[in-house]
Amino acid sequence: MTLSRRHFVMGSSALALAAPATIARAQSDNIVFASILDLSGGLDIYGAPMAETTRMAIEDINAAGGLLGREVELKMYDAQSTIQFYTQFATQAAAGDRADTVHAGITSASREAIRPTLARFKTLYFYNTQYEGGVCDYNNFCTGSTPAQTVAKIVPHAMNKWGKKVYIVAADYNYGQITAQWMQRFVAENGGETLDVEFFPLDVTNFGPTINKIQTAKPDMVISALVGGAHVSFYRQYAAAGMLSEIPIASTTFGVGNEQKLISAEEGNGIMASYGYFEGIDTPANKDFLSRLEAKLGADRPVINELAIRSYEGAMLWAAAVREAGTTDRDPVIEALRSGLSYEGPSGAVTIDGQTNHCSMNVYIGELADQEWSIVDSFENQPPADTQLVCDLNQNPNQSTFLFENGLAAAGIE
Amino acid sequence: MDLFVAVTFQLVYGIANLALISLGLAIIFGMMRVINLAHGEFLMLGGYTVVVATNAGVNIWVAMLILAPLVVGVIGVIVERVIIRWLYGRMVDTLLATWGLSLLLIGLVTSIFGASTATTISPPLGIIRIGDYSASGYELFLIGVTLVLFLAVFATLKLTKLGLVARGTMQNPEMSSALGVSTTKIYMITFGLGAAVTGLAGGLLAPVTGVLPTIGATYIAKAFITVISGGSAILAGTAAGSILLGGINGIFSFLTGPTLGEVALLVAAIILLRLMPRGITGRFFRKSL
Amino acid sequence: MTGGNTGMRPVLIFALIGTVFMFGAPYVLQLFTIINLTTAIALAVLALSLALVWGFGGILCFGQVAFFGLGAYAYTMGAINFGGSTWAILVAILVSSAFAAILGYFVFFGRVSDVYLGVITLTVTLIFFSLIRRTSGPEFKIGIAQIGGFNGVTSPPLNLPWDTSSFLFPEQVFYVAMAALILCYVFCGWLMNTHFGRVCVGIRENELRAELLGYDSRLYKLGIFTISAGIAAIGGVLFCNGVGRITPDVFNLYNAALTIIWVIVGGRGTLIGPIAATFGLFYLTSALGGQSTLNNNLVLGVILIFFVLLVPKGVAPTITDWVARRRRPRKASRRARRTMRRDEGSNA
Amino acid sequence: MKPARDKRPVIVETQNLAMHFGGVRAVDQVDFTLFDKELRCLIGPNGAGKSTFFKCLTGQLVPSAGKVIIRDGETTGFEPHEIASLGVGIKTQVPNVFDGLTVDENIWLSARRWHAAKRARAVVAETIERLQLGDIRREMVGRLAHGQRQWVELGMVVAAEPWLVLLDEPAAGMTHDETARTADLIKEINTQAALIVVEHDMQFIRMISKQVTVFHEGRVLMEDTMDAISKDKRAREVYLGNRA
Repeated sequence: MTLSRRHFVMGSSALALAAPATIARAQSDNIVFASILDLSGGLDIYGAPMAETTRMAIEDINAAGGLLGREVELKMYDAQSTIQFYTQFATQAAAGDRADTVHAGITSASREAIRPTLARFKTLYFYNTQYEGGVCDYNNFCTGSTPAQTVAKIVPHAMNKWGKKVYIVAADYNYGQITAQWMQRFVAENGGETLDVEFFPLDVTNFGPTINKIQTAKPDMVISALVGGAHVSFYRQYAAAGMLSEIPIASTTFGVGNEQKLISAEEGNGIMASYGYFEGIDTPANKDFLSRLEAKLGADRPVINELAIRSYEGAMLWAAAVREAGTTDRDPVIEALRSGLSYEGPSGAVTIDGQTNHCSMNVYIGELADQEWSIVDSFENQPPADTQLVCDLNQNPNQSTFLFENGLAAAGIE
Repeated sequence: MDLFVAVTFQLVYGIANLALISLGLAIIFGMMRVINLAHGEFLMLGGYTVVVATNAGVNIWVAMLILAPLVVGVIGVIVERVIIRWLYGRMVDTLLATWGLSLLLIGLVTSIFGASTATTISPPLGIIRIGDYSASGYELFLIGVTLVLFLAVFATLKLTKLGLVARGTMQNPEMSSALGVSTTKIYMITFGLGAAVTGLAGGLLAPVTGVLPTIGATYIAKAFITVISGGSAILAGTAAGSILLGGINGIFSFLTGPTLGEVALLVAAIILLRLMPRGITGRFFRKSL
Repeated sequence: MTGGNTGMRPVLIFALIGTVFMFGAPYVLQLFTIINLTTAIALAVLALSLALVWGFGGILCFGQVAFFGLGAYAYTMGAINFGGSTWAILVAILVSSAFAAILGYFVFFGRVSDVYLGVITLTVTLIFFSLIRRTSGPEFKIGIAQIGGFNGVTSPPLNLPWDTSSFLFPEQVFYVAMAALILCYVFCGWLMNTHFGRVCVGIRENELRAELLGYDSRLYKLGIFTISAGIAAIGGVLFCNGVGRITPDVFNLYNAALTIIWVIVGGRGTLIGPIAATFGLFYLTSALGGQSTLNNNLVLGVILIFFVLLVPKGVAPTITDWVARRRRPRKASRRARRTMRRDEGSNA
Repeated sequence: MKPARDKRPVIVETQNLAMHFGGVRAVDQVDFTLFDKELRCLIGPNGAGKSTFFKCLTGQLVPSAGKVIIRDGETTGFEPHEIASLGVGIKTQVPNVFDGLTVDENIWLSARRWHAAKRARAVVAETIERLQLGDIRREMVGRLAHGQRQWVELGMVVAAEPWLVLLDEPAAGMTHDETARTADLIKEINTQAALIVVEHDMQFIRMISKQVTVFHEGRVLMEDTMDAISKDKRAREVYLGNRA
């Protein structure tokens, strides 16, 4: 093959956006808001509620007259639980739809697949999922809670209530491992002892051997960072072995996919969890949000969890920034966001932390009773302390890395 | 000592679990030389039957032991009539068609019930104590059911006409037509029976693992590997495959953790198939059922 | 199923069409389409590799994605360590082929056949899936490259040969990908017209007869298995460039299934069929991703069942047969003459 | 071992060859000798063990005991391709052809095993001529009649230019004319190569045979000319009895 060198644009910063002259302009004068989520395949359990609240956010914005006098158009893509579709739809959204913002991604893998694409096309990116923390990217706003926000609160709360000896079970992948590391750290900081940490592949459904091990170790409590549909079996089998009444469970992952509805009341009663949102938050904003959602989707609406609420609030944060900046251009909007923009939503006040492009938020601790979370404690305005340890975008605005990609130790955290 | 008993119990349960999820696949494979890749989804449908039925107020035992096998068995017969019967003798094509069926069923159930379904069923039996340890009474029940199921299939194969044909087919796939029975009917019954056993297993496991449209994927690879490792003898093959693979998985899981347990299972299956390309019962226990 | 000896002429015609497309597409299609096409092309190379080993070699490899993924990982690890992509591409092809050679030795010399071979290759794929998913953390690395576990690892982009400072942009990778696809396609077409290729087809048709003619079928199977793994690895290199990242998901059951679907839809025993089917189904799945009325699994499942039941030969052979049936009565003599010429040419 | 009646070198020899399936002794302690350029027919009733014996020679079965020696080397347990690679042409009972390929391609695959591309093409042309397959050379073998498929397989055997040919029921399913032509072909092959022919059809054997070996219950009952065998009482009892 002979290819003239003219076709290859050299250098690492120059953008080749201008190369082919045939890029279509955006089809209309609408502001384009793109969403890419897994609405089918193994991850749709998370994606489906996020899609509902995203739709509701766009409807709310348009009902309030749109932005800057223009209507906001929602382009929604189903990545089908496949990473390659994230890259593909991100490219399509950024270069094809000329989206003004892209709200996308559930797993960290999906986020990492699209982050470089959107950075390259200078398209503003929101990641509205709770995750292991550590993204340090000027173009990327992470609105979900990170382990230091939730684990830091639930560990002392649970240890005060149940005792100092802890057994950790976690999903065997990046998120589970990093969360388990934070759990160990906060257990130690609060004077407790971690008896054992055990990791499980995401498709394990038989937890019998582990339940034996827990019985051997006799901890005061089990902390779980198990994730996904298969791991729900743990809670069932744990309860079936009569363990739930003997050794209680705390978790920062149980409930991410509304697991409390997948097990029966007896199997879940007493499980403690910590998130940035529970439906039971007693504020007018939250009640109004839920009643409007119910009016829209009917009584069998999905249970709203942190993933779903951040999808709504992330869209609202962006809308607020556009109003403040008076434009949808990326740079002014980013500046508006980073100036410490705050949005008072169903979960309380959510404030952008300019150092990390993450959010300070309220953190709640809930206990499960009859498949419903009841809030037992809450903490206002918790900063993303873990990411703050390693990331400072005020100092290095050009940074665009995922610092916890290889675990905490690689990022210099012990 | 208590620990030993508790661990052994878990080991036996792991083996029974593997045997339970594999048996339906083995029946269809052993008698018809059809590898049903929608097996995982048949299990899933069994689970959904139980959930839907109990939510509608049906007694959980009725739902698990009667409705689940019945519903999935009927679905199996329909599938056999509509898809499988056109493809006999084309092993690879049946494999592909059932793969398509698997995707279709996942999509269908997701469309009807949504990505996650509220399930309120829980294991209906109490707890058994082993000294300091405890285990679920329901797990003991499942071990028992697995044994009973094997005995029932054994009796069917030994005492009925269907069993006669089945044994003929296992010895010599071409022979069944020579026996002068309607193979069409026998195949339809077999597929339905295999599906029913699978539905029963899915229904029984629903309280243990929960029910999701995509849950089948968790089972299919394991069941598939167990049956192929076991070879074409339905009962002996499934039992041998489950004991070997389930045993290895259980022991490694306890000693090193579940990840290496899974890997050990897969590696054992590969080595086994290299040494015995026709499975355990292709080499040993050839004349068994 | 058609014979293997179709001559080089159709291969070269399709290669020419591909070349025209390669240089013409950037002037017709939008930028994002060009960028996204790289992924489709990478998958087409994967489909081509399975078309070779299954359609022509008769070896049902359920785990073709294992070689594809292994190639992608080897490329990524290599490119990070070497700081450039040139050697990494070679490493990817070598690693994948070498692994296939070892696995192939294991199964073919153990006379594992048919569906059992399918199970073993699928199992190997699932082992990769399980093992790589748990490799997050700093202790899992090859050289200076972290394997990255479930989240995967960012793949460095291609650079100009031996010029590690000149990275290619995604729209430029399109040219590389398209050229690679065309070259692989021509290579496979040529291979099937060699003595080796014809023996492979002979083994597919009747293994015992090939043995009785004095061909060691194990060696030929091993050969085509290894070659197809190398081609799959090239696909893997392009894939991780198209996506910008490689994750263990590449080894999952869904992807393994999809590869089989492409080949069965396109047709076993042809090379262009599976390539065309990949592009077609890629377009379809992308289009399905932009809507939410129909569940995607549902659509894919229906397609697969439809083809197995009603178009079991696949699209390309069915079209060829149909054309042949329509032409035969009138143009029989012309066809015979052409066949003769073709045979003379390809035997030379 | 039987005393050599011939000065020609022995090219196939079995010693105490046995093949057991479970409890059944399909072949039992067979000592067998074939000389260079000899044409030998193996006969016997169904289940006499001749086909099993044949498969032990071709490597399709690994004998339970005993030895097979072809030319100077022991070939017990060889794979079929290893036997064929010695220059042995083999035709099996069921026509074993490449159904999805044309007649040309079938024969080419055989010729090309032994010759470079150019010579192989010449051999294909010669073989097609010799077996009068010219009219069907472009047809898919799978679409041909049974007799034609048999001929294609014979063509493959011939194209390899073997020095030893093993044929299992070459005339099965052929018309009368085809059988006669096959007999002629076998005689023609016999000018270049030794043959072992397993056959049922007595008429056919009479057309070609010189020396015949009779199998009975896994053993060699006797070995003689066809005429002598037709007159032998034992042979008539076990096999010819009501037919000859």
